[in-house]
Amino acid sequence: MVEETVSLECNQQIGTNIWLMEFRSALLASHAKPGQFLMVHLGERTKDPLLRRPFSIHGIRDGDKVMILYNVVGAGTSLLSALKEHDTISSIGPLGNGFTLPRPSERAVLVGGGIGLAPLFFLAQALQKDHGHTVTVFLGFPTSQQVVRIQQLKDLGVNLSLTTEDGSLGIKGVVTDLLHQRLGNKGTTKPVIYACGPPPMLKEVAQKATAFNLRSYVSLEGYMACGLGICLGCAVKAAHGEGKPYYYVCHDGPVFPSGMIDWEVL
Amino acid sequence: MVEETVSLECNQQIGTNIWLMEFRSALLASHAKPGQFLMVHLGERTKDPLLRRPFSIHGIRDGDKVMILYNVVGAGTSLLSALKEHDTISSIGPLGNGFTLPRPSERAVLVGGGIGLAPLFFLAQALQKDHGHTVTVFLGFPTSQQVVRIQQLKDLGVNLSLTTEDGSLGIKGVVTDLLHQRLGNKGTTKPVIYACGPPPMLKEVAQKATAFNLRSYVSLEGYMACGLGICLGCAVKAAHGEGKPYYYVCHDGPVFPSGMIDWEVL
Amino acid sequence: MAALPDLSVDIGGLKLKNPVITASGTFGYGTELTPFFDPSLLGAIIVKGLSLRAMPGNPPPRIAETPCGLLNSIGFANIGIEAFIEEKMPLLAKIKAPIITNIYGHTIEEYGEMAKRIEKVEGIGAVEINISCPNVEEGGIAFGTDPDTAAAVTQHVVNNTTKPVIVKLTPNVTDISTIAKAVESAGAQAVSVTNTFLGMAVDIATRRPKLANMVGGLSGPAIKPIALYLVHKVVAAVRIPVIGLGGIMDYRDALEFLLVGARAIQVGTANFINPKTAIEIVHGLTDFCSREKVSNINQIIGGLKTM
Amino acid sequence: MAALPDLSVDIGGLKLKNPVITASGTFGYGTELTPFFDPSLLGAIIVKGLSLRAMPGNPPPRIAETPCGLLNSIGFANIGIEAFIEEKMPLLAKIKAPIITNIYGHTIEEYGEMAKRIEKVEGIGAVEINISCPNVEEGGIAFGTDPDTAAAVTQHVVNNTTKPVIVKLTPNVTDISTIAKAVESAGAQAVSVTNTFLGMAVDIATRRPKLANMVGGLSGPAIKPIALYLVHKVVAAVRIPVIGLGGIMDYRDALEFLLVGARAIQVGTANFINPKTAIEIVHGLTDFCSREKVSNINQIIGGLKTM
Ligand SMILES: Cc1cc2nc3c(=O)[nH]c(=O)nc-3n(C[C@H](O)[C@H](O)[C@H](O)COP(=O)(O)OP(=O)(O)OC[C@H]3O[C@@H](n4cnc5c(N)ncnc54)[C@H](O)[C@@H]3O)c2cc1C
Ligand SMILES: Cc1cc2nc3c(=O)[nH]c(=O)nc-3n(C[C@H](O)[C@H](O)[C@H](O)COP(=O)(O)OP(=O)(O)OC[C@H]3O[C@@H](n4cnc5c(N)ncnc54)[C@H](O)[C@@H]3O)c2cc1C
Ligand SMILES: Cc1cc2nc3c(=O)[nH]c(=O)nc-3n(C[C@H](O)[C@H](O)[C@H](O)COP(=O)(O)O)c2cc1C
Ligand SMILES: Cc1cc2nc3c(=O)[nH]c(=O)nc-3n(C[C@H](O)[C@H](O)[C@H](O)COP(=O)(O)O)c2cc1C
Ligand code: FES
Ligand code: FES
Repeated sequence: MVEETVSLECNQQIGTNIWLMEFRSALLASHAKPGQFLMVHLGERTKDPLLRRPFSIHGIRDGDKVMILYNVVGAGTSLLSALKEHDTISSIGPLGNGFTLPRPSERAVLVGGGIGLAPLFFLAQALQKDHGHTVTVFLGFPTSQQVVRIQQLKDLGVNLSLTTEDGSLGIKGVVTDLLHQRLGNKGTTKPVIYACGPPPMLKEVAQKATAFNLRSYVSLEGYMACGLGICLGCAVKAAHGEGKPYYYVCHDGPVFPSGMIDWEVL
Repeated sequence: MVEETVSLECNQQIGTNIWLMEFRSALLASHAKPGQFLMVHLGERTKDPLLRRPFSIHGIRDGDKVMILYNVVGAGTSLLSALKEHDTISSIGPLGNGFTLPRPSERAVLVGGGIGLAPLFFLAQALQKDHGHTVTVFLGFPTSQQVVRIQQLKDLGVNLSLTTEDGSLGIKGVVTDLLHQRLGNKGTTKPVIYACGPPPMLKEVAQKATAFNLRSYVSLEGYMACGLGICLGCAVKAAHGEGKPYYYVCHDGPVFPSGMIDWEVL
Repeated sequence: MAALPDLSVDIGGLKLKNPVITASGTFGYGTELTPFFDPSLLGAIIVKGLSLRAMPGNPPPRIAETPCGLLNSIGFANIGIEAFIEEKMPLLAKIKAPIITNIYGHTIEEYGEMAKRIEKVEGIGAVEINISCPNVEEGGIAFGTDPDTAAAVTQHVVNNTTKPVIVKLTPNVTDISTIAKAVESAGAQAVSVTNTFLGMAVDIATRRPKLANMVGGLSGPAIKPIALYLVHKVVAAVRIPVIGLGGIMDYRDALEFLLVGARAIQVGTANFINPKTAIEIVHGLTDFCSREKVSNINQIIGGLKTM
Repeated sequence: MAALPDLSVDIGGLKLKNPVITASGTFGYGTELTPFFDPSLLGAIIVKGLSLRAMPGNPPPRIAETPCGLLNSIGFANIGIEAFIEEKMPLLAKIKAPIITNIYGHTIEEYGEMAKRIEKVEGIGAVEINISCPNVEEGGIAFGTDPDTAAAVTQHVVNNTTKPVIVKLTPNVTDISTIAKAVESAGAQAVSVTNTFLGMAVDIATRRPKLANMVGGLSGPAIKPIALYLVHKVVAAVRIPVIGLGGIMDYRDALEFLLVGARAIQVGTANFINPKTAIEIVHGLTDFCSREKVSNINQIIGGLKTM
């Protein structure tokens, strides 16, 4: 975990409200694990918005280029999107625990909803390149304009299926439909599930995992003030019997085995 | 007085902490008078700094390009300096009263300290181009790195003399030395004085004007929240006998006949 | 086309076509911003605070910026109630929105005196009593921190006018509910929450306060969360309408105040930054209601879900 | 080379090598930020507020951002004083800066009980009493708004420890001077000014409060001008040292508090945004003093020019 001031190599809009940012960091490129995140400062010139913003590491490119894939949803991400090449930002990372990789014998199914694709790309990179796993990726988006990074995913050699809610691309429906179908296929071996997306989607993934008795890891979001384990802001309710009332997303997560979380209140 | 969203044509550093900004506005170019100012918004993406910032109109170029010359001194001007070509800002103007031009028979002496040069350039433009006056410009700067816009002033055909406090360019000293010398020259006709710069400089100009019984106009600064005459923030103490305790820089100024101001408390 | 949502609200008998009011001291004497929009389109206009006699205001610097905030120590610079009635009212009377005068007295009697003079003036829809101005030596905030004094001032004004009386509360108290209840009992038809917070700033280069008056009143987005909490608290304490203000910059901020129960809102500091703020909030609320299928703004007011 | 300026200050008998302290609840249990700098270089470290027994804290969302501010309703989540002493103190004892425990009790007796337990623990330099936490149902802020109760809590803690006792005041009162004087008389060796301001925020999309707890405490740059004013006011009211805090982001902010008379300052929310803030303030103050030829920081403290 270090604080680095990095200079942007690129910061481009690649979909409706979706941007891709890239900067060089030898340290992150060599030390970061898929699922870990960064706390990004929005610039020295203003105190509003005040807090850093958490972003997953989207992937590593060309050896030492770190990518962030982000949705412009509010003031902070809007400020980020205004940054140009050569502008500098301060980033703290890598933070959090990252995904537990599957055992060599296991298959991995990655399930992403919308911008939940962000950390899964990095995971797919790691699984394909370093470990040679068979990787299946299911992605769901509201509409085709938000479907991004597909070619790059395909280039990794994963099995990719898509849904859009309006049917403008891929299968019409939501991404958990794909998961349901896949798990229904009697013949195939039990996969490990890795999911990131909106809470209702994660909840459904967690239920499926329980129903099918699968290991599943979910990457959660939470309102974070620090990302460093010192503010205790990012609480999520732990499942009954975990021995503690809350987990902290930045410190205990952001990736959790889905059984650790109390999905009733999420 | 209108609110316009303008797109920057250029925003460049031209000296130590000194920047020149340019944007097109047919309205300002045709309606603004020298000495008038704009209230510039620092961008929609942040609320800090909160207030607009006042800047004199530095001049008009190529028909409809409006120039602002500014010193980067704090958070607001630092944000401005980060804007790039094609970025947009909101400006309200033209505001304030502007300089009262000399009668055709009168000579004008413009006295500028540091960034006080900003409104004087526009005044020189107007005096030379539209009225064919004989214009003398005295400028003082701390050091040569802050001496900017000299060639452009010369191109207007004014008589220009310079001081720097460290003697690195022009005459070593302060700009009021030049004024003192000029006023000492018995032969020449009495000029009208136009001054902009730090308060101590303006105070000295005002004293000289009184001593030599000259008309003199000073452009004042003041802390402004609105620039529109509604906050009553920008008070300056009126001279005794003015019939009111305070003038308001945005509404009654920013240009004042120097006799209207109580220089004791400025 | 669907009918436009009904934004009208009732503040202690005063009918407003929409809940957007300009705050005292931030909209001049009411007509300065007409180059930007027609003030007749607003719910109401509260003019610069007035005192019995003209006041010069404090020496400069009178304002200082703080993070997302503005400190001011204008010191109640104003032309006095008589000059206002004679010089400003004729123009203001043409505006088709109620004009509300904000009055400030050095003594309880002065408040009553001013209420009397206003009583006869046509076009003035209500009186807002400022018992919370931090920028003057006597009176002002002192009246606003003690429930008994606040009630006495209110009562005195109520006795001297038939117009609705709105009391503007100070946030600089331990329990704003007590003060709100006291002025309600004394006959106030509404309360405005909140005036500015006492604050200061120091210039480290000169080692002097940034305001000549040392202390000033803090306004702007910085105070919004505190103001919102105070409005929430007062709404729970009184039955009269609460007008919410403090840091409102756009219709979203306005909605936050309406949701916690403010019957109307005031726009202050935002007028300085974007002179069209008030009218943009009117439009923003209209669009929001249309989008969310809210036919009447009263369905939003107090609509905070808490379970 | 000129000698380094002397930044050391004395807080009620506790010697600090510099006036920079980390604020409770914003620096974890003291060692979390060691990857960024060595906490031994700070004046002192105040750890996360502790209660007699572990507390789970409030349900999420616990934080919400506001303009230049942070609302939190952590709800005093902590491991309890015993676990702190056993699990955290061994590591903390290695830090070469005084550790100050921040304690919070549901009853006056609990405060005394905690003071007693801390009394025997080596490495704890002082006790800061939190009578101003807005995020819990019982006790907390209620203790801090009434001078008599504040004094009673203080007295009880003072009677149960020989360590310096610092009382952390709440800003949510009409007259903070009265409270400050009351705890001074009750034996407090210093006061910290200020804890957070009560505030709230509403999500207009869901029409719900942004905090599950509805109300939270506001911190960060937004509150700086109010905090500075309160420090100024308390400095004038008491003789014991005042520790200033509220929105300090850099050494310039710290200087503002020192100039109005704070003997030391605390860094809170800023730790989240730049974890090196505290150490950068130490360096900034050192450089400032060198530049301005100030040999001892005490020449700055209270050095505001007001004429
Ligand atoms: C560990 C982690 C990793 C993340 N990775 C990514 C990523 O790779 N790409 C990406 O686009 N986003 C990611 N996010 C979410 C991202 O941090 C927020 O979208 C961003 O902070 C919003 O900032 P803003 O100022 O633009 O929006 P705001 O104005 O702060 O908020 C806009 C809207 O988003 C909601 N929101 C904001 N922050 C959060 C949050 N932390 N959790 C839930 N809802 C929130 C708000 O309630 C509001 O409705 C991640 C969050 C976490 C905690
Ligand atoms: C009518 C008018 C015309 C102006 N024209 C120009 C111009 O053409 N070019 C230019 O560079 N500047 C001009 N100024 C000054 C300019 O507005 C300020 O420098 C700017 O607002 C500073 O903003 P900031 O956020 O960068 O600095 P801040 O962080 O706000 O302040 C930095 C320093 O500048 C001082 N300062 C800031 N604003 C003012 C002010 N209004 N009066 C006096 N001191 C101030 C502060 O006390 C502080 O010491 C003008 C001011 C006025 C009132
Ligand atoms: C420059 C200025 C002048 C003000 N003058 C008055 C006044 O005369 N009377 C009054 O009751 N409030 C006055 N106020 C307070 C505002 O009406 C309002 O209560 C406060 O600014 C909070 O709202 P805001 O954050 O939207 O500005 C003034 C505020 C400012 C910034
Ligand atoms: C997330 C968070 C947790 C806090 N926890 C405590 C606490 O346990 N005890 C306490 O006395 N103050 C607590 N505070 C208040 C801070 O110590 C400090 O008084 C306040 O944040 C103002 O300072 P700042 O603006 O520098 O943050 C907390 C503040 C925050 C933001
Ligand atoms: S974000 Fe601060 S503890 Fe997790
Ligand atoms: S700046 Fe507001 S009245 Fe002049």
